Amino acid sequence: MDTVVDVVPLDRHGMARRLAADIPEGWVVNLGIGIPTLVSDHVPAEREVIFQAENGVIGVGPAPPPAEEDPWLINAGKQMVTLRPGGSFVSQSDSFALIRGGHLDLCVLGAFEVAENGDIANWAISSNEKAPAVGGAMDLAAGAKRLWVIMEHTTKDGRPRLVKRCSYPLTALGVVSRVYTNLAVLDVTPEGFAVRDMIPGMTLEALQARTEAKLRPAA
Amino acid sequence: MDTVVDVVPLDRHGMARRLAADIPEGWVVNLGIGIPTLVSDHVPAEREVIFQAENGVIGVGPAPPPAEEDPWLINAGKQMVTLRPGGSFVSQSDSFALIRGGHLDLCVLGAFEVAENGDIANWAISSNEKAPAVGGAMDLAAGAKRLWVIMEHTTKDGRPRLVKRCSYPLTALGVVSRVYTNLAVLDVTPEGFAVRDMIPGMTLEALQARTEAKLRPAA
Amino acid sequence: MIDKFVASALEAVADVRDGATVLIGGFGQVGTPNHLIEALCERGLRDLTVVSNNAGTGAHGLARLMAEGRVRKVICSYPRSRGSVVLEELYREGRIELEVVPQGTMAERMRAAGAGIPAFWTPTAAGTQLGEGKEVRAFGGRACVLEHALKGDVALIEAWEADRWGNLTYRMSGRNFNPVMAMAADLTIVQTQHRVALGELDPERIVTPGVFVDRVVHIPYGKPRLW
Amino acid sequence: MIDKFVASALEAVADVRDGATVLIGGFGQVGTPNHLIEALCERGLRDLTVVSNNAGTGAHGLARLMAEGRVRKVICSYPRSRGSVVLEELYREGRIELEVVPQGTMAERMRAAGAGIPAFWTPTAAGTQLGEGKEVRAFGGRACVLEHALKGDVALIEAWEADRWGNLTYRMSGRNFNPVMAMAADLTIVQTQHRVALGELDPERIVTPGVFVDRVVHIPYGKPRLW
Repeated sequence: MDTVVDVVPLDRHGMARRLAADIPEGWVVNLGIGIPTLVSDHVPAEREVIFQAENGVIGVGPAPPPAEEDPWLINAGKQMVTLRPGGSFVSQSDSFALIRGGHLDLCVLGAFEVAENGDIANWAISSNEKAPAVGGAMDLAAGAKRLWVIMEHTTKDGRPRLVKRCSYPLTALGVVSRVYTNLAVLDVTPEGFAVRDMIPGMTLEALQARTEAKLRPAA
Repeated sequence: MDTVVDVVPLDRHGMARRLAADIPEGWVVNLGIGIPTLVSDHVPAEREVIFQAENGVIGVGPAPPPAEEDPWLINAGKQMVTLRPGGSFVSQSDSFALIRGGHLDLCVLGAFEVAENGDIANWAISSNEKAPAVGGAMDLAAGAKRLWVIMEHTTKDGRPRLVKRCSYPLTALGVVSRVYTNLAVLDVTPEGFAVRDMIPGMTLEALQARTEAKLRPAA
Repeated sequence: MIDKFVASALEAVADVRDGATVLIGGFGQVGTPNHLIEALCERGLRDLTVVSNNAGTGAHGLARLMAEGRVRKVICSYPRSRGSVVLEELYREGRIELEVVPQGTMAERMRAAGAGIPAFWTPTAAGTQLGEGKEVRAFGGRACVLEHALKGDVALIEAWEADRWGNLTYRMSGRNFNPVMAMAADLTIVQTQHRVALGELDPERIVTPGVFVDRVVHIPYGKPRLW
Repeated sequence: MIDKFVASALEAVADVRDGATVLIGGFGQVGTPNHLIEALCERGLRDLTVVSNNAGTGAHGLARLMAEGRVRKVICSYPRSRGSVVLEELYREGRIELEVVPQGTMAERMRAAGAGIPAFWTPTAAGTQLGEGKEVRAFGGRACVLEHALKGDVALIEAWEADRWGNLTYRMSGRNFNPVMAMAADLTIVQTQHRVALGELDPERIVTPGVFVDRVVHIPYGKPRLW
């Protein structure tokens, strides 16, 4: 692998900020656990985006100050949250009707791998040691109008996560439309990954060296 | 057909009163249009029976006095009604989830014909002149825990309505458990119609003469 | 700032197209988006498919839409209401298609469309005329028919209260088909009796979250005229 | 007079049987019928199948029920919560069956049970491990799997308010699985934080009509303990 000098990969908040910049006002958005949850912190308060949590909270607001914490009001990650004016509560079945019925403009999930055909693997490692836990990942991935993945470009030991075919168990097939990594933003197109933009100093060649799937510049 | 002397068939209210006597407190009941609608008038106010209307009214009360009529509150027959304390409003989809999910203890419908195997025909005559209208009849007939039919024992020109096989288009198959007529109350059993009781002066022979299907006394 | 209010019923329906499938809320005359239907009449469209529990009474609303020749097909459960002469006449003359669907199946087919269920099995109508031609399968020994999601291009809805996010409440039996139709169309247009500020509606009392709503017109119509 | 209130949680669960399928509401620790679960533990039953989004934390509630060997099988979407050590251990030792179901499919399967739908098609899980062995069919070019209704013998529910007819409201995210489970079981048992007089609940604000409820116990438990 070649060395890219003077390139500073985005940290978790940097990735979340980059993705948040692309969410327009008015979208209904579900954020997965982990880095995706950080995205809402980077949407300016004056830009109205409606965040939805699987457990039936529509219009999730920021985390409350300690004095205003209410354990009756949690998100799908079981963290205490607030409700924006205009927010509402629905049951789990109505919440997933919303999710599965194509009413989310966007879902943002983390992933182990994304394949060039849009497959996503984010729910299980292949080992059978631990009880598998899927939560709402498969419903979200199959149901949202758009699925954007936010993840490190490679694993800690440098193995690519943008692959030709996923090696981990799949969450859903052919559903990812865009990937935000610590190095770049890539669209999933019928011809595979297309690089929309890269962090300063990164080159297509250096990015390709960190990617299993074939990359091409966006049209 | 033999003649039965001194027999006075029940009128519509008499039939409704007879059926109402068999509804225990606590049941959730849907009443069809026509004679079935009269049944609620004959349930004593102190016996709490929860009447449900397809258009999402749970806990339908009696018709309002003219001064208290509210056109926002109608039943499935589009008549103005009242709501009992404890009543609630749901959507048509939730209302039919209730109906189709087996949560009605009883549905009372009128019918053209009931067959000895429990088939009911109550929604269409065979002619193709008029636009057919089914409303909620098929959902109610298929979905309620119990379906009781209330109807005249014969047509105006004396043709039996309790038949071996229905000649009119079916509403649902094998679902009627009891029939209340102006002459008798009959259970639908695996062996066909069993007569529970008859109006004063009526005999099994005379009733049989007015019935196409074979009758037997209830066990 | 999200603001789904538009100035008029005409503006709200301005981009409905020829051939569209239009879901129309209401049961009887209660909860019916009468001003939106009249606005749709003004558009002079062709070949609409209308999904509505009833098929119009008198000469207004859906009856007018049909009388003016805008409707190719009606999907409903109960076309035969007091004063539903327009449909009866068009039907008798073979000038309109009619698909009669059991009321619960109709509601469930729209709920399925809204919830991402392409098809489901139900015992309702199995073995009857209305089940003819449908795929049949037994579950637990009981015959069921396969029913498909019924999705609208447009839904016309009447609400009691609405805020600028499109959160809705309904009034009494005015709720009926409105919530399920709101979630079953690509474009959901609401006429509301009352316009309220964002945050004014109790979050526990909102029946249709604004997520399902695209446009709202404030039309303080008043009491429904029952017949 | 209809009065669904019973005196105690123990009385409420007195006739739950060995081998029963028990739906347990709650998401995380919010809206969880903790007192009813403890009462169920006291019954000393065998071979229960439990349907619950999470699989218990710490040593109370569902974790206790499993630890005491009452549960043959768990159907859930997310068994791996903070402190869910009991299930992990039983699972590793092969002493409990685990059926992992996508959360939305789990909710929809119970809604189907409550709504009289024996089975439905969904794209969720098609082509994945969790779709293996299921019937597959394409709708509109998209692969779907056939999912079956998931019905409970018993549902344990937590509500915020209840009246003697069993009408229920919920509090904020305490709503979660409770309304759908309430309609999906033959016997629905509720623990409620508040007991109110009949007619006190706004008919527009009732979330679960009493029609779906069999028994109610008044347990003013207070705030959920998150972990």
